[in-house]
Amino acid sequence: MSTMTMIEAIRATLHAEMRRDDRVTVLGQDVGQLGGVFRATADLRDEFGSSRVVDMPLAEAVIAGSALGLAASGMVPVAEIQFLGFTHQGFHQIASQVARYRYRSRGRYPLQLTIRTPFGGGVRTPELHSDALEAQFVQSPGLKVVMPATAYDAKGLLAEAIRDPDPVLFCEPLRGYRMVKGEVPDEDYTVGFGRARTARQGSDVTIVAWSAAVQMALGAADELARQGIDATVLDLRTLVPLDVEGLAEAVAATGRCVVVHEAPLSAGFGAEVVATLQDECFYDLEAPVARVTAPDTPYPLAGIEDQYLPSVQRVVDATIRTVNQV
Amino acid sequence: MSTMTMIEAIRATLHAEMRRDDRVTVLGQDVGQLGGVFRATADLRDEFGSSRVVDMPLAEAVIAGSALGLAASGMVPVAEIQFLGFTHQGFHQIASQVARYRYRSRGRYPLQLTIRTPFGGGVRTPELHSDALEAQFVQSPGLKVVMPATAYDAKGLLAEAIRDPDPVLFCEPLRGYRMVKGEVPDEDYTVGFGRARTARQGSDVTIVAWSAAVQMALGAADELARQGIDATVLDLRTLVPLDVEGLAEAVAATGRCVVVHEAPLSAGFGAEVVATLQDECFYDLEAPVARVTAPDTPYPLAGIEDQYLPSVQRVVDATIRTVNQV
Amino acid sequence: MTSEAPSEVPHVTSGTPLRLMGDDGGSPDPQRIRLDEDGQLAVLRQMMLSRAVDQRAVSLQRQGRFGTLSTVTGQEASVTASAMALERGRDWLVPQYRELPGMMYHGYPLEHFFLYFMGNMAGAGVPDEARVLPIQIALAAQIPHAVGLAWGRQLQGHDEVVIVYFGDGASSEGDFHEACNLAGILGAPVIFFLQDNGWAISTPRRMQSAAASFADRAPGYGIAGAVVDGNDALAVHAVTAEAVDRARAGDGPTLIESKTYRLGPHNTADDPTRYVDDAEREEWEARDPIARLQRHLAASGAWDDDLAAEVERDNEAEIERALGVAFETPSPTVDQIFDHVYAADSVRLARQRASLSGGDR
Amino acid sequence: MTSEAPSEVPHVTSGTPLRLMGDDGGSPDPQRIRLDEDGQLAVLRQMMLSRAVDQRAVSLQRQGRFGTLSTVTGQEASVTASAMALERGRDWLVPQYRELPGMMYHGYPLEHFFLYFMGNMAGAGVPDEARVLPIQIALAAQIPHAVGLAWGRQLQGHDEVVIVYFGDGASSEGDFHEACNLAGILGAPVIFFLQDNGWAISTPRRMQSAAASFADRAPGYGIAGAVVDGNDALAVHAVTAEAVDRARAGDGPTLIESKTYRLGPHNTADDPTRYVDDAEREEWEARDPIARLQRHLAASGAWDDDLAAEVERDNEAEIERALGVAFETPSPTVDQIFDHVYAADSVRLARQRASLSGGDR
Ligand SMILES: Cc1ncc(C[n+]2csc(CCOP(=O)(O)OP(=O)(O)O)c2C)c(N)n1
Ligand SMILES: Cc1ncc(C[n+]2csc(CCOP(=O)(O)OP(=O)(O)O)c2C)c(N)n1
Ligand SMILES: [Mg+2]
Ligand SMILES: [Mg+2]
Repeated sequence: MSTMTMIEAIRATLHAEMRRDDRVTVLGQDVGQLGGVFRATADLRDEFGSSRVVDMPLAEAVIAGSALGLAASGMVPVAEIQFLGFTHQGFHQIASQVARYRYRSRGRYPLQLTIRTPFGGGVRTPELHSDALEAQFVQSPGLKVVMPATAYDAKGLLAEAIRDPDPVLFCEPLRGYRMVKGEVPDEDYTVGFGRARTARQGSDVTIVAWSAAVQMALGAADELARQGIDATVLDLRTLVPLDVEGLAEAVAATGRCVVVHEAPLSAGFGAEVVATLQDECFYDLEAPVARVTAPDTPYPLAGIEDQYLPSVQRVVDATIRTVNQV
Repeated sequence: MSTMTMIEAIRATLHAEMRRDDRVTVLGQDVGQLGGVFRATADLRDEFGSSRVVDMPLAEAVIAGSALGLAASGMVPVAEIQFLGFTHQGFHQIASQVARYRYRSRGRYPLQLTIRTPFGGGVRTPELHSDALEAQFVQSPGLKVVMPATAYDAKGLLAEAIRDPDPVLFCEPLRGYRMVKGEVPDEDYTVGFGRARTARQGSDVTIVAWSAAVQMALGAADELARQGIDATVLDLRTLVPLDVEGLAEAVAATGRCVVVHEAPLSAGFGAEVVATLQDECFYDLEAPVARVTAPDTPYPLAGIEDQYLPSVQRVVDATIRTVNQV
Repeated sequence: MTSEAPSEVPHVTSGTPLRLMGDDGGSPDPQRIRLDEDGQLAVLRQMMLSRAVDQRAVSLQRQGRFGTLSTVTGQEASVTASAMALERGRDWLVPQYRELPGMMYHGYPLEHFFLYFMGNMAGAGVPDEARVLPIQIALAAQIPHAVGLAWGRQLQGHDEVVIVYFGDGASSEGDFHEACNLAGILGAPVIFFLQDNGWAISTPRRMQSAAASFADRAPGYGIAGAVVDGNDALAVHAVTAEAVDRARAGDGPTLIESKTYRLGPHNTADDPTRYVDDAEREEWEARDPIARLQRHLAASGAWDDDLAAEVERDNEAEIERALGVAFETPSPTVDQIFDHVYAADSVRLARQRASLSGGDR
Repeated sequence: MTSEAPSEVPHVTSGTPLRLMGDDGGSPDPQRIRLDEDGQLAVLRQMMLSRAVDQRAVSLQRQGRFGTLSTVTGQEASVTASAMALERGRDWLVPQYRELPGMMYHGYPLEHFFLYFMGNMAGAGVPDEARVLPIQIALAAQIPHAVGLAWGRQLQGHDEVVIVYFGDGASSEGDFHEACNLAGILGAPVIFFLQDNGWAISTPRRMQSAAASFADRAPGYGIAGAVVDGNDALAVHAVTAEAVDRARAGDGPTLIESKTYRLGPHNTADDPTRYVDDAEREEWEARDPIARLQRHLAASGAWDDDLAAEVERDNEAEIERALGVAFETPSPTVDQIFDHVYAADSVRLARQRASLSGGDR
């Protein structure tokens, strides 16, 4: 057991998976010599050589598209797209090609393939580096969408992603890279997909979140506790597959729910959470599920991002309103 | 007043808008000499010449990206992407660039720009031609997303889109091109964005739909009427901007709602409809809002598409369940 | 492997298209021919099978039994002779959608083609022993796949070559550029086989690019380039075989521009009379690649009417067999929608499958 | 205009980079120089201003007053002399993010640059009179925009030229290819100015492409190509001016490869000691483009220490002025989040604006 930041957990997992399976190949911009702009892939090249840790040209579509070909060839690619915002440059390869290749080949070419990509706000990145675009990938069946919030899960979910026979989009919260720390077992383990995690158990209301928003939800829960409101915090961990049952149970238990995400409101994954709850536990809901999200605007420059993003205070306020609703 | 199919209405509108404003320029694959693979742009080149009706090379990103530049130069481009599925090839230009250019330039470069694109199932197209991807664009603030269902609206909304100072993604239902017919005034008119249309007024339940699904909803309403259930059919017409108030009123009036779309369930725009309703008229809802959608799989080959897509029968069944729920 | 760009690249001429069949039956450069008479006959048979399949498929499409499809007619030499320059069972073929005879040569069953165009996903499957990727509908998207495949097989120590097909139209997509550039950096054993058939639906070649030749793009990626008369089966085969040698020897990728012509409509939904003029079509009809190879073989007595009749009978039999299999294959059921989306259904997907299967429409 | 691909394209040499400043102060080809002494001094002043801005911005970044930013250091000749070959107020500049002196020359205010890097959207705005598009963060995405802009201005009957900047890294993106190819077809008046500064963050030029020269890509689009010593202000200016002439005359686009070097880190968050070796950096430091132009002008007596001191004072004053404006500009308020998303707020957006503005957090 060691205490690690998320980025350390990710780095350790990449090392471990490359040792475990020599088909695992890391590719992406600046992943080799530099070890990644956030050093997620540091020292990999020294250990595994430049044919397994490959600096790619600046071209996202061929990073994703050649990863597809590598997987079809029998390798296990772990591609990095430097920021989730730049998956758009390779969107057709990820959403139309990678997601459907098993399907389109009737199982002949399953893709054991992971695309890692950092995202999310709050760390003063330039334009297009912070966007939370996860919902766009949920509308791409065939892909799994994984959003770890803790160092423990970053390791367990990344190991699972690399070993999973299906393609996985693995989104890493920039804000969590160095700020989120936790206990991480040294031994091998995986965290299965499709199982939400109860990050905090409460009885009055359920706050649903994923990725960096989980920390925010926990912060809000602490503040709410001081005000006498006892909140469950449910970390979805994977959006696809969605833990439909775990979600419904956690919300049915309290009858009230707030969902938090960094993406804009309209058609964000929060909408799916509400729609699912409404379908699964309509009669348990004592108040409308509140959504605390960014507004329907592009991500602004850093000088105003704190007002743009959901905050602990906004989660607290929305939760109090939800709890007080009769 | 003439009776027109949707494709005729679209063609007539393109002619009219090009006559009205000589900045309007049509560009896309096969739009010139051929007049479009569905003949939406037929005869435009003869009338307006090859510098205003431009056959583009086979490259979606530069179709969208050069349309951005054309708009910045003072032209009014109307670009065609041959099928919505191929917007993925230019997704970065549409979702990250076109959508944000006004914002990123603080209003210096607003984009009076329309991207027309057909989509949707039921007409036996090859793979990747039928996908309903509208929800992916709703998570791109700055863009408007318009989904006409009738010939009248196709004309009025397309004229509005071309004249609107903001970029518009204008999605045309393949199934409606020749099957949907209606009265279309010969004179100039526009249909404003953000106002849902009551396609049928009923009292028991509200069926919400857009694009080709509106016809399906109307078919279901006819059948339901025979079974003694009186349904409102609400056609959203534009997903961005969303007629939040019109939607809430139409559903509050009946207390029950079914939403229908061709896209897969998870994170489809139906989720946003449910979430919005849940927020706007929670206490009016007497039963959970049902979603009738495609399943969470890629669009299959044509031999099985009728089972894949929502159908009149599935809408009828879901509506009956919703109405009977106590 | 990726750390050094190859220093010397063998630049194949990108000027006049290579021809190896003279109009008179002789060859301007007989030394370069890599197919003996049997090999030439094998290519011809495969080309003729392709033409026969096209004719049958179009008629079945007209009867409403097949969906929209694109024929190979006019491009048989380009597709077939190139695919047959690779080793079946060893090398790999990555198609766009107009390469049936090449796919078949490498083991994709004709009945799958029929099933695919009947809208049955069973046709999308590729048998395990066939080294063929699925038909590609999104133009140019397959080119990066081919580079990854070639790279991955090489990383695993195999000396296999990958050929990837695409059109003049597809070459305008960003994927083409990104893939060629990566292949150049990696020195991957891949052949970019660009079929310039004159048209991308209604868009003529001259409106697709101002480049004098598509092969002129090769130096911009540090890879070899070649231009070939795509209706000359022997030249297509030779140029491709040379590219295979180069790739196998570790000398990296080649971009081959095959100048050919689409003799029919773009697909069965298209009406080329709207954009092609008769003179152009007739000019190319006179260069029909099948008739041309037949003339070449007939000149040396290797081809005659009897043989033609025999080949036609064989082809008919093969088509009947495959159609039989296709028509006997059960229509798709709801499970086809759900199978192979993931290795296993999620809770939600299992519910959706049950719901759609259970008549709970 | 789009119906015929240009038949003859003036292929500028893509071999050895053009140099017009000899090491001794003379010129290997004085006839080709297009800047008189005043012009050269104007370029030098702008280059020196850029360097001074870089130094100040980096120190403000270290103090936490600016966000992450990329300097122009080492590339001043490449950016400045090319931008100044276009006519201010008539022609257009489309930047990536490393072209401050060029943007400033064409009217983008220095205070906007400061505001942008303070995270204030006010800095993203471009004054109406400046013919400059916004800074681009998504690499290569601006290249299609530039083609559309050039095309659109031409359609409207203006004879204006557009220059678009991008890096060796960005040239690997599909957008580069699609844009160059379209420009070739249209014969659009656009100059593709590729700055090969040796690196894309940590990725060296040789791992970006196996092409011997990026300008070798021009024939593949039927456009003109040129290679220039990017640290030679006179050569950069001349090559660009020739491309402007060509574009203005209706002879279409040019791809210019400017060979220069990024002397600092990629941006203020980068640590190049992880990947650049000292020898390489020192070699390029010796070719510093500012010192080089100063030596050239000093040789003819047009530059001396007094003038240098004066220019430095002027630059300091300009920086102080712009910083003053930037620091006095109010911090962004919530309205900045909502303004300019659309021409007018939707019902939903108006509610969100009210909610965020109203302290209803
Ligand atoms: C990315 C993408 N854009 C558009 C289309 C629609 N489309 C299908 S075939 C075709 C023309 C293809 O031309 P070419 O690449 O030359 O191949 P050919 O059909 O001539 O063999 C087009 C535009 C598509 N399938 N994929
Ligand atoms: C589409 C896209 N992918 C990745 C990045 C991240 N990124 C920012 S700068 C950079 C390197 C750019 O290199 P180059 O184009 O040579 O320009 P330079 O910085 O050298 O001027 C990368 C990879 C980005 N901004 N945009
Ligand atoms: Mg073609
Ligand atoms: Mg660079």
